[in-house]
Amino acid sequence: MTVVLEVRDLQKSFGAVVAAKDINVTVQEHEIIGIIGANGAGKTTFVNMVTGYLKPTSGQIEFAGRNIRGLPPRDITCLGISRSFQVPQVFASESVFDNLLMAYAVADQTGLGLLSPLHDDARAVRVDSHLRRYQIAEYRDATASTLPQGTRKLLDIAMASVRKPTILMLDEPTSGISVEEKFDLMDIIMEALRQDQTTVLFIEHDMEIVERYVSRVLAFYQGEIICDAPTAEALVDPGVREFVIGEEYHRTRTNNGAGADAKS
Amino acid sequence: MRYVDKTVVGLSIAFLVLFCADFFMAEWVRFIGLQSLARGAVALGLLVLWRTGLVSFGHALYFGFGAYAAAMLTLLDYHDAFLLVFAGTLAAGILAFLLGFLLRRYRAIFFALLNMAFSMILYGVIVKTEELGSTDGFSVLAPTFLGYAPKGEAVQTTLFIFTLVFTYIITVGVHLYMKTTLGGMSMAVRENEIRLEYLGYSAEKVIHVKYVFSGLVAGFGGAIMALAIGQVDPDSMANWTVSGEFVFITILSGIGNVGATYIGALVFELIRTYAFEFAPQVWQFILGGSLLAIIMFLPDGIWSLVSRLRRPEKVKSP
Amino acid sequence: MKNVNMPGKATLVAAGLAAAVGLTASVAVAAETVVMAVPNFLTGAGAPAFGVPARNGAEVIIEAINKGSLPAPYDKSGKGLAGRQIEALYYDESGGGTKQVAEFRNKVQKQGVDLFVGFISSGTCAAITPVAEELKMLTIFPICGTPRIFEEINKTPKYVFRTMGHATADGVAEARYVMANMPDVKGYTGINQNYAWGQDSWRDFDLAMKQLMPDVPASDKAQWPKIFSGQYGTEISALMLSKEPLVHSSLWGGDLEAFIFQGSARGLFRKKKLLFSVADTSVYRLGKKAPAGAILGARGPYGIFAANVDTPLNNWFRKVYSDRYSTPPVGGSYQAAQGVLAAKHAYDKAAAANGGKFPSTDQVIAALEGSTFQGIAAKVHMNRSNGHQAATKHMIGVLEWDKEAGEPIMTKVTEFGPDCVMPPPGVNGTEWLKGGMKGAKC
Amino acid sequence: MQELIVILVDGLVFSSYLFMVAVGLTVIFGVMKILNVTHGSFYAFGAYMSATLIGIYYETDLPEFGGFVAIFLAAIIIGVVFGIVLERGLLRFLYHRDEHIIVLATFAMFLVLEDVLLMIWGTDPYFAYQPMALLESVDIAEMTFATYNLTLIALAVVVGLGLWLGLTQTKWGKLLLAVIFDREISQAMGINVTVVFLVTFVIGAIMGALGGAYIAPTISVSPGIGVEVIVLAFAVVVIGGMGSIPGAMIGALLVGISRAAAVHKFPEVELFVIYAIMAAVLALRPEGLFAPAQARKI
Repeated sequence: MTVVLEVRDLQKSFGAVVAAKDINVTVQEHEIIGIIGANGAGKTTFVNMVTGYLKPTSGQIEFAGRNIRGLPPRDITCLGISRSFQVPQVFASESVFDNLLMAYAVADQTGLGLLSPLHDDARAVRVDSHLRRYQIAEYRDATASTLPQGTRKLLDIAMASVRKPTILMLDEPTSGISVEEKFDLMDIIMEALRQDQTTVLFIEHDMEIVERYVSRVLAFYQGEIICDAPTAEALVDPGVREFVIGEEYHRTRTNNGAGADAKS
Repeated sequence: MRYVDKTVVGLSIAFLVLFCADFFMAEWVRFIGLQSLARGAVALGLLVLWRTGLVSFGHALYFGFGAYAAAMLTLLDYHDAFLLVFAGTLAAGILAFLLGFLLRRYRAIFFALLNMAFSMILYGVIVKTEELGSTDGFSVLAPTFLGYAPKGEAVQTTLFIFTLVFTYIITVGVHLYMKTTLGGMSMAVRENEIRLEYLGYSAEKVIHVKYVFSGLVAGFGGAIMALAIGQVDPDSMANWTVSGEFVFITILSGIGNVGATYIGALVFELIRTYAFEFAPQVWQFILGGSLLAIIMFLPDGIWSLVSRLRRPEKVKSP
Repeated sequence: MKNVNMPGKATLVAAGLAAAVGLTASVAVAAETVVMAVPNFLTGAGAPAFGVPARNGAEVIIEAINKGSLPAPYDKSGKGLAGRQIEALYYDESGGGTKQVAEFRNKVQKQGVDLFVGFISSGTCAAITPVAEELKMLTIFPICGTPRIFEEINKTPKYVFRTMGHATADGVAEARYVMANMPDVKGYTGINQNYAWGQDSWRDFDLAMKQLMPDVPASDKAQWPKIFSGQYGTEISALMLSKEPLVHSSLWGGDLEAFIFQGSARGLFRKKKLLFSVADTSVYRLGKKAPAGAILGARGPYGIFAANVDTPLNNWFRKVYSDRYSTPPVGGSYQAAQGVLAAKHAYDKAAAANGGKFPSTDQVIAALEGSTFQGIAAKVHMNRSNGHQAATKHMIGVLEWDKEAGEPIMTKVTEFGPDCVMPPPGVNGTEWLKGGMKGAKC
Repeated sequence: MQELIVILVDGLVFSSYLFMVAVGLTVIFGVMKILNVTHGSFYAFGAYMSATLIGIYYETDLPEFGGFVAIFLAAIIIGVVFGIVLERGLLRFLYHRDEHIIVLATFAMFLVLEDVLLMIWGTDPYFAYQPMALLESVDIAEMTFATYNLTLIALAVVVGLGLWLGLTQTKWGKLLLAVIFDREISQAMGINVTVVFLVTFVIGAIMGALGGAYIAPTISVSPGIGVEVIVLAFAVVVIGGMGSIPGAMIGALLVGISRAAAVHKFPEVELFVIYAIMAAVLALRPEGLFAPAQARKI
């Protein structure tokens, strides 16, 4: 097993507010990691820092042995860390097909290659197979803004995975999804990613999802990681039970949908 | 491509029609046509920016810069149209490239206004330069074309062909460019920069490219205008109201098709000419009124008329 | 962006063309009239000061010509231009040189204009000159000031005439007046709008002063307010702090009036001697508020300077104009009227030479070149630039308020002959100034 | 020393002028995110109306200071009439369109109103110097200043503070801030955004008209005065930070003082001062005075 991501003493503060402190994480290849914690615990801040959306106040982020701290998102993406978003980031007024076509084109081309046609048949074929892999082929020609929440989430993740990234970070893939659909959704995602042996870190509130898909858990509380352990251990950890699962578990059961909508 | 590109065909036919028309057109019609081509070229640049989600209220900066660059060469006794227009275009392009590093950081109204600020600085510089005739500007002698020095009406006739050829090349070029990955990124920037960044490309780079292009064509339009009018002056080439006219034409034309910008420019010229002829006291009233009417009743510009002709369902708005 | 089908595009392009080409049909030249285009500022800041007075001045003369009711010396020459009625097209000069060139072409090629009498701004004239020559269109500039028209833009004009002295004459006349009336002035500064006319006016006055009064220093802090800015508080402070007692200004129209209101409220005109080169445009309007004691010019023997010229033509013009527009004619009115009279004079003279038949444009041009004709209040000598540039006498005086008459009047007026203020034929104005105004006959 | 004081006073007067010219624009942009070119028309119509009313007023032999009432009356009449007509008759149909389309619509409206102005008042200028003459002059550092111009400073301060307090301290102001913060949410919270917009636009229009109305006595009210103030107002608002009233004040001071210094020290550069500052501020502080749209929550 080789280390792909190593985060050391990561700090982030907005003025007086400390959003993250003493974050130390080591991620092995092909791991599936769940990130849990109450709202504002620092989960998204962590993802944002690793993917370059936020610049850490201090600390190290090493990816494949290279320090990527402070690089802009596009460079980190090119290096092999992609992400999806709690609020799906898609080209809203374009068709699902065109969304992915653009994703592939950007992934394929650099330099003068950018001046080759956006639409070519080979690429179209790959787009369509990608659509099938994420089981959204039926929406191929629908405008992104009209998609149901679940499908839009899938499209968002599909676009993120186009580059076959080494690491894929998913920010609450199931938020805003009704309890019934959650597992189908996660099955699709995980199956698709397994084919590329992608290392996955995803933020999740629903402990059942965590139990089912994740081998290891990072539990955040007030900007710190209070527990980093295999799932089984983590879920019985007193700290986690007190600060994370307690109300969280309850919350996801009852009003996950509403709660997430307010957030998105 | 599997199919023949209808827009290219359309542009080519329009090109041929106008090319032949040049020989029987009434002089004033040709003159209006010439101006429409020049202004249309500028609007084409704005169209590319618009598809990227940006509007500039200051492209008179590049229009005027191109015009003055070309005109100043004539003061140094260079008169070849190819040289002058090339110089004007290039000069504006370089300026756009430099300012682009700052401007690509802005969006929306801020982008629009920062452009205006720079255009007004150029305006001030020209007004302050008595050597260049300040607000009077100075006149530009009739150009030669690779040694051929036409006289009288032939000047306009030749210049029209000259302009027509280049605008045709530029327009087809833009149309094809729009179909490339880089061209397509206009959509990506307009729709969602964050996603584009996380797909691995810089939105600012995309904007910078488009911006330089818009500067180049604006400079081209300016240089052509300088030769067509035989005069450059800041008020009709670098003032903010001129930038307003370009946006006017862009909106008039709509985002639908690259060829539309020239039709938009023509319509603009005709409205202004007739308002001026029939209502000298209230031509601004008519100009403004027709612009309002377009905004209210033809939100996608006159091109949407064409689109409606062929398919009843409304075209997608930008 | 969708591919759009050909027919749609073709029809549209064709329609555009057809529309345009079709309009060529509208070129209608009525056989028995002379179509005279009369462009002046009808909108914008130029309108009240120059444009509208000029338009009105031209209108009064044109209608009298058509009626044949002009007094002497034009009373015997019958109705119209060489017997043909004038069909006048008044239109707006606003919008900058480019737009005016376009409009000029339209008027010529689309509306079949026979001659132009108009254009106020030097910028427009500079832009129009080459086109007028290219289109072989008789064009009379009654007003615009820049010497560059015949000194740089076209040294050998055929179709373009200017029927009043150019800006150089103003600067020279002003400087000569200062030399004669303020021999021991300690220095001079200026406030001129930051655009071509303002810059030229200051340069010419400055050059003339340096020749005539070499040891009188010019300020290095002459003021350059943005044109149409309307706010002069800071400039006025600066002027009041400056040590130079004389202030040269070519402000006109709204800017001038604003400057006068703001200046008199602060006693500027008690503290400094002002020299206004075109203030006549506002004196009647300002009435009592006009700064008495200021030195005034009107770019020649026009407006208020012609108030007491007792000739039938002038008395008639002042009366008709005042009755009709309820204000006395100002410089622009006189200058525009003079331009129309030039056409009248040229057409009639050419017709006479042509055995009474209506003359060709070339014959009209031949008749006007180098000729001398009677303006409203002064003789006009077309004896510069191959007979295309006029020279007239010039007048400078001091503005006072006449209590009895209840109107502004000119006092201490000095007249300068044409050859005293205008460079001799074939001499570039600026070089003439720099060279010490050789050959000036005063 | 004297020059320094004079520069300061001149600067303050011109800053106040700039502020009065710009504040209406910034109010409207702040709440409605509309860059309102017709602002120039408000200014011009305000000036003409004020000149007309003052003219009528001084025909009568009522007490002279009453002329000032005419000024504010003019501003209110123009502001209310144009504000309501334009917002209800034009803008409300455009709120869903791109912001630059709205800018262009107001530009078109401005062109139309320029000619309407001519139709109503003709091309001859109007004078209304009586109020300025009435207040005569005062001496500061052996320099005579027109008292009327100094009152402009007071007016600017009053208007500035008034708007700022009104915005931060009153219930209405808090509503506005809510709308500024998030149009949708405030709608959801039951704030009547339609009314808020109408009122804001009217206030902005009154401010624009007041600028013209109060300047009228110092100038010759003639065609073209509207177009001159537009770019000026844009520049000030942009320098200060769009939509911020303190910003407009800072911007006006920055430009006003620097311009005064330029006129006294290097008259040649007067023309550039404002745009140079504008470009410099934007170039050096892209996220500062001039904050771009914040990063979205992702």
